[in-house]
Amino acid sequence: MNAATPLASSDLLAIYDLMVQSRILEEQLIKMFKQGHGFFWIGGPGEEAFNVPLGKLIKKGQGLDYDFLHLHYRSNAVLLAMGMDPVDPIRQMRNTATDTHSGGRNFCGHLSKPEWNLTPITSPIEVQYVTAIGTGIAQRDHKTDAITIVTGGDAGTAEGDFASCLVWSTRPGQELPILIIVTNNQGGISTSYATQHAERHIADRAKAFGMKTNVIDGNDVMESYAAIAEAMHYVRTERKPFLLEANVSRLYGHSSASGANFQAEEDPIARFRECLIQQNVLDVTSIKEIEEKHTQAIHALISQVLTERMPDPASIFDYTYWQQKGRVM
Amino acid sequence: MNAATPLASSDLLAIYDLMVQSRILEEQLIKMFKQGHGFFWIGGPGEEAFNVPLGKLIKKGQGLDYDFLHLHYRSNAVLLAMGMDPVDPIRQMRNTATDTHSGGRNFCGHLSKPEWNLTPITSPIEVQYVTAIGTGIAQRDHKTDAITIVTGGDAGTAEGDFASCLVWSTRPGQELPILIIVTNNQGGISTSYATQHAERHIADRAKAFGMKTNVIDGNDVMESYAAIAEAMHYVRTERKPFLLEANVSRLYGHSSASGANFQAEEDPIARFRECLIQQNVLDVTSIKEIEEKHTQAIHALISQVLTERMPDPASIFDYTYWQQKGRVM
Amino acid sequence: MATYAQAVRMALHYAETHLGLSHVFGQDVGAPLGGVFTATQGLKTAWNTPLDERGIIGAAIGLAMAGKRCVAEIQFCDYIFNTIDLLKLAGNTCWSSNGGWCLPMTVMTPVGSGIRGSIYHSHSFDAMMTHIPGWKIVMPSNPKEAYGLMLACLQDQNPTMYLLPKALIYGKGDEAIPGEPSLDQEGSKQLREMIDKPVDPRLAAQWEPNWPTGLTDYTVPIGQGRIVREGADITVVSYGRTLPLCVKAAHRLAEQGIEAEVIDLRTLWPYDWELIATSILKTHAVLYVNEDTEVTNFGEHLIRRTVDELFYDLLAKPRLLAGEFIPGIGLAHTLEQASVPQLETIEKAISEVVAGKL
Amino acid sequence: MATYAQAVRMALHYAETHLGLSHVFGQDVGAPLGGVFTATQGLKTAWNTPLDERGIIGAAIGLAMAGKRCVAEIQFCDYIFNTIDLLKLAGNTCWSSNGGWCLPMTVMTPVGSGIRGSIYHSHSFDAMMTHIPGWKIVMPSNPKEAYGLMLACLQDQNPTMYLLPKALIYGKGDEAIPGEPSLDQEGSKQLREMIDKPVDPRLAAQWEPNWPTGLTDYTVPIGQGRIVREGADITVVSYGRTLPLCVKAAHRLAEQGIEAEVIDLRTLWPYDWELIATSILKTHAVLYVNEDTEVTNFGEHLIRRTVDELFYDLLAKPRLLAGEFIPGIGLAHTLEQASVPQLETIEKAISEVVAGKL
Ligand SMILES: Cc1ncc(C[n+]2csc(CCOP(=O)(O)OP(=O)(O)O)c2C)c(N)n1
Ligand SMILES: Cc1ncc(C[n+]2csc(CCOP(=O)(O)OP(=O)(O)O)c2C)c(N)n1
Ligand SMILES: [Mg+2]
Ligand SMILES: [Mg+2]
Repeated sequence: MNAATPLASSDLLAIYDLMVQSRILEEQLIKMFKQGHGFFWIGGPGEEAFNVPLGKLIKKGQGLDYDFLHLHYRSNAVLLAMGMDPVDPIRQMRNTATDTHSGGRNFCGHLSKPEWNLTPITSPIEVQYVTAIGTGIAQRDHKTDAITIVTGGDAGTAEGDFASCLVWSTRPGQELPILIIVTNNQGGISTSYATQHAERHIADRAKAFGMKTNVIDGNDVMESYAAIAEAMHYVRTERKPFLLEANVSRLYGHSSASGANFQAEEDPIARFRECLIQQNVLDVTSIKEIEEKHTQAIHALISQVLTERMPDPASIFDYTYWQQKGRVM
Repeated sequence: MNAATPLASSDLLAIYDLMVQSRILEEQLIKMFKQGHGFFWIGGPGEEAFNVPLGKLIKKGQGLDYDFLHLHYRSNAVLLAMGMDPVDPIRQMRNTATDTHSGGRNFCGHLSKPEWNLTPITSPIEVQYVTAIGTGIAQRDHKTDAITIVTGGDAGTAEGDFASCLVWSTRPGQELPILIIVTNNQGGISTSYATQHAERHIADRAKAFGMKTNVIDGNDVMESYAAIAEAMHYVRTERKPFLLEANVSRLYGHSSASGANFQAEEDPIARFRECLIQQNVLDVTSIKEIEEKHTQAIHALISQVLTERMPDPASIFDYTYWQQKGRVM
Repeated sequence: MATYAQAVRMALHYAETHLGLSHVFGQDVGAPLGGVFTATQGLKTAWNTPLDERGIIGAAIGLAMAGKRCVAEIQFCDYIFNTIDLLKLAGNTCWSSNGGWCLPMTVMTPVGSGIRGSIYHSHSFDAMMTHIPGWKIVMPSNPKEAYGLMLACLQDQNPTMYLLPKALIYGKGDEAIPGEPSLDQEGSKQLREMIDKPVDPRLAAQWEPNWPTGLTDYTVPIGQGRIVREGADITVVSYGRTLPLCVKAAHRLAEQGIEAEVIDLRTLWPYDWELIATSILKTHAVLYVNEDTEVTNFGEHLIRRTVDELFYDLLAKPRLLAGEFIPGIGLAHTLEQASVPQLETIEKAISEVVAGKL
Repeated sequence: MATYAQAVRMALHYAETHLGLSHVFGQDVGAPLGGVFTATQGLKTAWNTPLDERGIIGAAIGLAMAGKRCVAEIQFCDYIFNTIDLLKLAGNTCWSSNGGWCLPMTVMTPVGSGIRGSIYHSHSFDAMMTHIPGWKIVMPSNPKEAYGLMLACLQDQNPTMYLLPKALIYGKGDEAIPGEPSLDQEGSKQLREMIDKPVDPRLAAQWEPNWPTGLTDYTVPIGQGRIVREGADITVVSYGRTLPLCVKAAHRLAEQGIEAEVIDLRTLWPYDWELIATSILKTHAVLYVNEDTEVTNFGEHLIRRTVDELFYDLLAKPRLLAGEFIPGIGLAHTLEQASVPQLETIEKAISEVVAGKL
């Protein structure tokens, strides 16, 4: 798949399949939380129409010749689209020792995968916008079409780090190949965008720096796919930053802290499903099959993870330093 | 004097007089540094054409009905125009116990005067842009035409605090009466603006927030005076923020750390002098007289200050807390 | 019987109606949420800020400069660390201006472990905060004193830091806040109905708090600790989440004949050295307990002071029990338990110090 | 005979030509200035950043993630305090990812008093920094070790903090850096001509450094302290600006028959406890000296460790001499002198501890 050619039916189906897998996974993670199999849930249901195409378009691998990812905590779908095993978020939810992303240390949604240049997703809002500067510099200096991708929410753009990323990525003659993404769900935890932000579009803030920008309907798969592909193409070839703002839904509220109950916002999966039905790519039977396939698979994974061991208390000291185990002093 | 009426000859002369006083004071402060009568010099020679009009237009006093000032370290001329005794910066330069702004504790140029709502000028770049939010909020809530005025340099706008000020002062329905000023001298200590900033005008960054802006030649007294008056009028009456960017000179380099030697940049005093000569407001005799008057006065003040006492070592503990003296624990 | 969160809320209500508190602000502090721990629900001066901690602290400084009383909340202390320069600035403004400016402002932030908050909702802040001159720092460990110390902060002329141990936030105390409905179950229910915002969004939208009318200016003076339990064998000094654990451990050890005197420091700075010293002169042994990481920890300052002033009065080496020196508190139950002092480790440490007495 | 600034510069040059150092950056670090203390003049990998400390630390973290070796400078440690969250992040990244990521990056920043830097150019950073897990922290006190410790940092796989005592920066040592021109006056002059950028702007514009060709990989291992002066009466542990003062005080006291053993800690974390403990077991008395403010100070950690492990070996109470607990260092000479340890106060403290020995 690339930007120029329209998506084939099989591509559309693959995207749909991933969106459904991701949604079912998130809903099951919420259920795990509600059943007491985990302490906290945060994730991305409502962002699938944007996140799956993003994952599909990432140049995946390790090192400077692959895209560097500085994502935020609603990115499970991005990683699933890249091929992550759905057992990973389940393990993180259950904080088992088998969690390969954080060893049971971090909240679910806080993934880390060096093999794919996925830098650790971390809770403090917006610090990813300054760490992205560094991988951006390294990739500016390296002959490659790989880029740095950073994502964050709308409310977090009020942190100075977002501004730092705009300043540093546009230094004259030293522009950085960074795709800056803002997923705008119109608010922070409980605070609505409209009460705190005078910017009509967050993306407008980049214009003063001469940065290319786009604002899209992130609930629309086709629009998202095309816009991401276009923005990536620009960054990959021009080696300059691009700010892409995507309006998205937040279907289960902020996190388990706010209840994680379903909210009546536009559902990008329902919308895409309608569209695929109309295009005769999907029918009622296959819809059911896809859902059942993923539900069963995820149920099986949860059952498995529930039997896995918890981290060893003595392990708290491990990896304070590189390759170090045990107490330091 | 106000925005609408053109400046009378006497006003122009008063401004010129203050500009010269300020320049002579700064040059004498530099001399004090070079003679070992102080440890560090930083100040505003080159910014007089902007700073004196600014000082003249400030609504001076204490409390919410007067302008709150969050200035940076090149603001001696602003304060002189407000009526500050020139002995104050001299005492701060010499770090005597008699320094009413910091008791010999802070660098010259780091003034503080509660009676005029001058909040302490402090070294860390750009923190004034976030403290200004607070006085702005207080003045938004208060029925007054008084405003908050914050100034900073061009390089410092790369700090996130500058962006914070843009975000907070434009919250919909909660706009703050802040006059945001950037004095652009095209660089930081040694780093030129052009190498670090893609913004054609720093002021453009405010546009995304719907803020009114203006970019002016801060070396031109008339233009500065009119632009400040206009911006202030807007903020005072509309109770909304305004970003004013003034291009200014830096005539003695960054500070004593970079030598404090004269640099060949446009001299706003020379320019204004020419203009006043052409308008027959000034002649060669009065030019000399003004210079001599101030030179003598400042020499006398320096001689006086050199006899004043140094702070008592035991005073280091005083005022860690409000009205507290002596060691705390 | 008020919870800690309710106590803070009532103190803020009292202050906004009687003490000139004019702004309570932070992320999600105003309607609809009233704070992630509900501590600011229903307050008429509470409002939501942009997601920008530096703006929040900056605004607090500016409001104080303008003579306005405020409480600025940082949602979790885990997110305060990009504002340390501003906290230092607030702490040095009076001093830098040689007494010209004072900054009566209060910053409130939840600290510590105990809610399975993982790496970024479990931090402590007492070590770094006590290293910043110019502040007064409190950390109440029960609802009544949470009320009284908030009022103390709001009447001080200096920057005050109000650390709120999140593990205790929905817990109740056993002493009544003057003016709250009765201390029993019924009183708790009544208070909940009066001042807790309903969870149901439809009810919440209409809701108005019904504040208890008898609230008073009950104040716990800054700088005074409190002996929570008397004992002759060892002095145990703590605050926040670990304080009730120390008390519990003391009760358990009493069964074994060890009588621990437990001091709730309540104010971390300026702290009540007289109370500590008097107690140590009686017990000749001391254990300091807190949950911040153990290197360059405030408890180490207290040990230094102890050694400096009471070296020859000690019959056992003074000890600190604190959090392990690791970069975070892991999410898994096993990890959190192993990372910071728990009832068992406190009990063990007390016994060990007592056993080591000469 | 290299100055400290020249030593840093030569180490960075060696690293950019031999150890893969690819980015040296910060405010005014590149041409034309080469750093406010000239420590980065003439380096081919040095460049200027925007005036944004958070961007600087963020960039260093990202470069390390991308496998690039860098040195990021914060112009004065006084301006690092808005990045503490990022320093914590750098320190927890390996741990949070359960060993998945490592961050080999070096942050360099001038610290301390001694240049009449007033409130914002005199800060110390050892207290707060040692409270942040996951870092290694060094603070060399002479040019040779400034060179050797920089090379150690640049070969470590972890975040390293290089604290540079600004009072010493134009000072010379008495041991040669392998490869520098001879140790005498002539050598100094030669080195200056080779690697100091001319002050005259016309000459500076054309200038190219002429690096000594014999520079080596001389490395001071992280974690090793050094006995700078032997003595049997007391152990004095210090680092940075106060270290040479401790040595001087020891020499002066020797005339009065007091023999102090002076240890340069060199690495603050992980520190050389074995060296300290061995010395204390010999002297039975210890004074820790640093100039950070004295509450929740790293020296208090060292005292705690001493009390924990060597309580019964001490013949005098262990003591800390540090900066006064005030919000800043005042500009006036009188104020700076009174705020942080000076030769006289160090000498006095050593005598007092020794006098207090049982
Ligand atoms: C620095 C920081 N401050 C506060 C928080 C607490 N917090 C977690 S998510 C959140 C809201 C984020 O909103 P937004 O940036 O729009 O992202 P969204 O969650 O809506 O995707 C807040 C305030 C945090 N994690 N980090
Ligand atoms: C936070 C911070 N970082 C670095 C410095 C050191 N410093 C002092 S002035 C300066 C340059 C400021 O440039 P600009 O903002 O353009 O103001 P100007 O001095 O040109 O008026 C720097 C880097 C500082 N004072 N504060
Ligand atoms: Mg959002
Ligand atoms: Mg400038």
